[in-house]
Amino acid sequence: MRSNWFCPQNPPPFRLAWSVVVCLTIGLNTCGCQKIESNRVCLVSSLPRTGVSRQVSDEVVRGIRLAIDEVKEKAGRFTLEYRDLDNSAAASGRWTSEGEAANARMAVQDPNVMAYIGTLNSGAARVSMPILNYADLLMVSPANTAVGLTKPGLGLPGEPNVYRPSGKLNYIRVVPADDLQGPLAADWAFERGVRRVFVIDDAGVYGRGVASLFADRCREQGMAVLEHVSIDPQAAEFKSFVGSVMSADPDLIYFGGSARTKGGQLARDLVSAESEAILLVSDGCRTKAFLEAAGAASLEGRCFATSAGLSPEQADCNEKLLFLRYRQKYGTCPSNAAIHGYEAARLVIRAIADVGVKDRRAIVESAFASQVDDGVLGQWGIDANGDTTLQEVSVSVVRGGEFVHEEVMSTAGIGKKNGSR
Amino acid sequence: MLALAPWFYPALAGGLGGQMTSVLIICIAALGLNVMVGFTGFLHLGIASFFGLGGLFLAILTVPMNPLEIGFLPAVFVSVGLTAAIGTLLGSPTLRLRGEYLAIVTLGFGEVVRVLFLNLENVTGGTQGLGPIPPPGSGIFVTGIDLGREFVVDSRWFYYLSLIALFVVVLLVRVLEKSALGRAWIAVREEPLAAATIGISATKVRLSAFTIAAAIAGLAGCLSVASIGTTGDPNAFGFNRSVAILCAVIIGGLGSIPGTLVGVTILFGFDIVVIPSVDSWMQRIQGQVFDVSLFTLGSWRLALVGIALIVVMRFRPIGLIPSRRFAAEFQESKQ
Amino acid sequence: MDVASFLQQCGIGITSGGFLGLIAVGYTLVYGTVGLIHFAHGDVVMLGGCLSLAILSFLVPVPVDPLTGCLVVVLAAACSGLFCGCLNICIDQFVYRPLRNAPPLSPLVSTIGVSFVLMNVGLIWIGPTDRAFPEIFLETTRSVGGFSIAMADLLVLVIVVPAVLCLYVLLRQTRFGRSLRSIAAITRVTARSGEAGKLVIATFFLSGFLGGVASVAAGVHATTINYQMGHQMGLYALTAAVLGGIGSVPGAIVGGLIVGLIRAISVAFLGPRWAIASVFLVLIIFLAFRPQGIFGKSKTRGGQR
Amino acid sequence: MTHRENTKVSEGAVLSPDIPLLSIDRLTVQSGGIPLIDELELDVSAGSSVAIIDSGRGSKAALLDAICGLRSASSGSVRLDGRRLKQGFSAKTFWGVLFTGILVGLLCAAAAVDIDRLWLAVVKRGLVVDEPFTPANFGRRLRSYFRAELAIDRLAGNWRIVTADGREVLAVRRDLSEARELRNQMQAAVTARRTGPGVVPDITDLVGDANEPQRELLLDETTLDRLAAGKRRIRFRGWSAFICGLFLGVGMSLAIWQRGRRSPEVAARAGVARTFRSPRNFPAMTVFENILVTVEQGIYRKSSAWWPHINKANCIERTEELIRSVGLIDQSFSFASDLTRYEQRCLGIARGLAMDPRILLIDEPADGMNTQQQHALAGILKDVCKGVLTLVVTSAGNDPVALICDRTVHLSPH
Repeated sequence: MRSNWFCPQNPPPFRLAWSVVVCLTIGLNTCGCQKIESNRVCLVSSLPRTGVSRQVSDEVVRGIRLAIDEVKEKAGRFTLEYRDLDNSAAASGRWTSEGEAANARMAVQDPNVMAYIGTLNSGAARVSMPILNYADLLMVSPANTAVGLTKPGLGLPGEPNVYRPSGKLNYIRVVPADDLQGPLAADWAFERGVRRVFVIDDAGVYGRGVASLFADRCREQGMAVLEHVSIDPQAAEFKSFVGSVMSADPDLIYFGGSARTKGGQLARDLVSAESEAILLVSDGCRTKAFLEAAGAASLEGRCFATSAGLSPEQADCNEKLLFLRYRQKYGTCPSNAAIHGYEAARLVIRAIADVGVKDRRAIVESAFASQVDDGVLGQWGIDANGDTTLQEVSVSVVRGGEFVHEEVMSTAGIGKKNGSR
Repeated sequence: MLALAPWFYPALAGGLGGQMTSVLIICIAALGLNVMVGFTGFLHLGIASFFGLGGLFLAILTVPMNPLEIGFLPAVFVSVGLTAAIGTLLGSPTLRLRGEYLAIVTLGFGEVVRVLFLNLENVTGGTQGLGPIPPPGSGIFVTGIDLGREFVVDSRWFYYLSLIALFVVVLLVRVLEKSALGRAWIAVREEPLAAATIGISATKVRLSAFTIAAAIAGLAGCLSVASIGTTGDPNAFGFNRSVAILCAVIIGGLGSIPGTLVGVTILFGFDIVVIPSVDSWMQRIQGQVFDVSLFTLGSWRLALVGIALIVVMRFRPIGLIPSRRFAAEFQESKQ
Repeated sequence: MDVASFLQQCGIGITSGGFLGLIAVGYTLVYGTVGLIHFAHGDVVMLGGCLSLAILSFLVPVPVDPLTGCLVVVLAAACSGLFCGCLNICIDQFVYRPLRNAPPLSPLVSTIGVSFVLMNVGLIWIGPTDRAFPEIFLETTRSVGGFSIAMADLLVLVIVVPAVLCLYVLLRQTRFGRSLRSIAAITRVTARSGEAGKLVIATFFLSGFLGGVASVAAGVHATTINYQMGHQMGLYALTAAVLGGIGSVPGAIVGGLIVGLIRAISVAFLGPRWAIASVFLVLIIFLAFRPQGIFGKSKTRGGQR
Repeated sequence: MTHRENTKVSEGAVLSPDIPLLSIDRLTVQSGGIPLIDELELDVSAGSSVAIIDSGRGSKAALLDAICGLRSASSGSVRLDGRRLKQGFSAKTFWGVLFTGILVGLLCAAAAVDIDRLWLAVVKRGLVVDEPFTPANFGRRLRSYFRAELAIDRLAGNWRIVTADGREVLAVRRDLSEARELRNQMQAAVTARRTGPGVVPDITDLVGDANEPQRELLLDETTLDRLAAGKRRIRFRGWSAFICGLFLGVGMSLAIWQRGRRSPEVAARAGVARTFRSPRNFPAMTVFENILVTVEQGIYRKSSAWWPHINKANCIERTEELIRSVGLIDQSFSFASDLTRYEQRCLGIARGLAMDPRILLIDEPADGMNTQQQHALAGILKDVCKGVLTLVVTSAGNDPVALICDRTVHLSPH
């Protein structure tokens, strides 16, 4: 009696609360194809499907669907089922680690899932790699470029083994890592006679990585790196910051980052401050969104972008099968994102078809062994770390409101320069 | 019954379990916020920053990138303690402020913490976050199976862990509410003047609530970070998260524990669990259609959540399961 | 950093502070009358920006000479001002009015809900990425003396200064303004009771209108807008309102200028990434010394709640 | 201003000649320039009871507010036992202020020396060149950071020679030993430059010639000077930031303390209890809780312990006793908001008593009561407080409650 003098509320609502939780549990257990089906194979992709990255991830998904479409949803004796998972949340329009981890666990626990295509952001990959690795599930990334994910001794201490708790490898990426793009961009700038560079990045994994690699290569080349600054990707505009850039008076301004992290805004402010310096951006900015935000007209002929592999515009749109199909399906040329998605999906489908049994380990191995000859990006394979053997970087310039292919750089150059020092 | 549910539904072992886990974890954080907003009646817009701080400390203490790799449990205790300490330090100068001003200060603190997360890259890992965090059971082998592997691969383990933590926190909060301290909180909320004239120092009382809220949120942060395996993108600890948790608490019913649980379950269950599963379901029925730009709930998430908030507040302004105290107070204020 | 560039930073700070102040006035007016922190205000402003983007890119596809530019922009400002005002009124009538005598925190949740909805509308309207404001002037900068003034900043002044003057006249000279100030001075109970309903509507319209005007200024200043812009500027403006003492209109303007200055200077000295943090740190320290803001009235009777 | 006083000798009245319990000295309270109370003089001796009678509303409440610290007087003073109801600058305050100051100072210093870079230099770099994380190494790296010595860092296979804070990259080498050697040379050069004239090592191989500047790094004079100045700069930054932070923190905490000095809590701790005319009970608490919370606070107030132990049973005893004494035993578990006006007032008085204060200020107990309720209240006050504790009652006229007091004071602004 006395006990409830102190608190005049009564417990029943508790049962209500718990029962709500339970109802959710029961109501939602139906999702995810749980029963093992002998001739069906699930293929999941985990990309940010809402918010700022929507455009890019849409293109990746188009590529994947195209690849599946090509083989009429058949991989060997299996029928393919593709599930396009979202790893972003409503509140913040960007990828969330919760979403990524949940997707990875879903894939791991579903016996039909044989491959996991993702992720778009290297940060997200850091979340799902250990989970998938424990379960030996093949993970193919169409967009991760952070060096540490695969290459031993290049990233943070302990990378990449911290992502491989089981000791085996299961992660493949079809896009070259930053340690290709950054240095090659520097070489390109050097050959153009640039001597004073101002390096800017978006404080992200990708941007920071590629920018510092670019800066280091510049120093090796003997160019003067005036400053290396990180911008705040949340800021609305960079007027005052651009002022300090101008006062340094560089020949070339390098931006490591993407259109999602205010690359366009930065370019716009730089131009409106009437800087004569040429602008060189990494492949994250090689998108329509970037041009829209920056105002393509103002960048005409003075903004260059590097991108891994051969650039799509180089091969004109009717040459390759992919371009044909993509054209007739979506009316535009596929962007790099779409192409990488397509390649990733093709790699996976082949691996599954070759193995022919639902054995995750075997599929991983055959994927590692695979060798692509008729790739859209040229000929390439997978090396021991799970990296693509692709070694070209193509530089393109803004002309007529879009990126036009300029030239191809290749690591042969790096080898030569190293020899000379 | 709830505890047994996962065994019956193997789907919980997969993504769904992970999503449910994060809902439970947010329930914990929301209970912490409820101590501040519900009991002492002060608007607190920065709870997510404490959530993040707890997780960050855990990560710093455990990840293999850092030299000091102490075990999971001690790390949890240390980081909860640190979070509480930071809460006290922030609270002591600011808690004399009036309602709106305090709200803005907490908001500002949240933003400052987020910016620190983003900018102190060497400490926090910047946007990429710190990780992977070794799971609780790593290295412990029970009958040949590595517990760590189980924790990582099968989300049911963390589901249980957070369920237990939730029960503990619920009990703690109930005990506090019935204690002398709890009565002091409610006195300050209901009649600040009278509370002051009977010698309750509003600042001290609020400070205690603030600290406890910080500690609980820190615990939630630890669990979330551990279950995800990395601290992830610091922007997840920003204003949006704080506000979402606050909304959950308010639509649940201020000052009532079951209300908070229901609020979080509805709001975050909707956002984290329902929408993704509905989307994947819609994809499966539209599997043949190859056009990617088909209608997904995902692109309308924000609007749906917003409308849900508006509607609930329109028809249940005092929340879904208000505490009897709060209802009575509302009656009082009406006449 | 030499004097010229420092002055330039101050100029940028003042221009950005100008429209931050206008938005802050929106917060402060609504708070003064119905005692509500109108979290959706920033997103209303964002929608106004979307509208003005549409208008401008329709009217000036190619850069024009300064005079026409100014006229067009003022026109756009007026349009989006009206739009935001009406939007604000609708929000108030349909969402907030039913909650006039609900417990204090419930309307707050509705404002957050509204802001989510508006943000999503913006997302559908202009898409997830940044959208560029059209170039309005042929010459982007004009160098006066040592340092160059961006035409955009001049344009911002062209928009903001008259708005502030009109606001001053409105609040000082008209009956509406006097009754508004009286309400802000007395408790808000009068505003809740039906007889002041008209006043509340007028307030919401005014705050919305100022927001819309400010949105154009913001767009011209930042030269791009995106659907999360509202959230960002909302935070700054709310800070400005609180710094100036929430409920006082001149306080909001002054607070806006201060916030803008802090922001620009911290960007110049500490780098762009520390802008938000430094603004909020200054706020926290300032409130420790003067808890009621610059122009805020301190409550005599034990000031809780 | 005149006070018409008529003291009537009533039985049991304690007329104490020594210093009065409550003494009000030339108290003036204004609201918006209008004086509510003007130069009021009033002494209340311990155990006596005073009725303050005034027809107007504001001034009585203002007086009580001024006494219990809800409203600050524009001039004059209120003393309890000759002590002002103000928080003094105790040792506790001092240590608190100092602690805050040092804390803020440390934060500022951390920001100034860039805690992030410090972490990089002390923790991360050790792992890069994988040396064990021992206290010795830790200390060494810490020192070298504050000496602004050059360090070796790695990025994607390149070994880079960087300044201690890693901001400036001086050279990039492909293998570690080469980098180490180069770093040592450069460090030697920098130290030599710092320590000024003395043995200057041959640094010509560091200063590449201008004709072929591309490959070899340039460590020209200005760079050398900058690096040499590094130590002084970082120390200066750290200390100056610490000092500024110290002052800032002390200033902040002093300002806050100053604001909190004259607050109702202080008065309450000193033993001044007060009831309100609109009885400010805790509406959503039961009568029982209303009194219980007050009782507990009373105990907290009295005990000097940091975390005083509360004997629950005693609290409940006392609470029930109080409830009985004001005759609310039947309503003890109903919410305060459900009580009638009379009962609420009783509850208010009971709460006042529950603090067992030294002096109890009751604001217009008779207001809005019919006569027998007034008599009932008078009765309660009489047998509960009379002679036991000091009582100040305000009222609008000579109602029964006012009549039980030893003397009445009319404050009438003319």
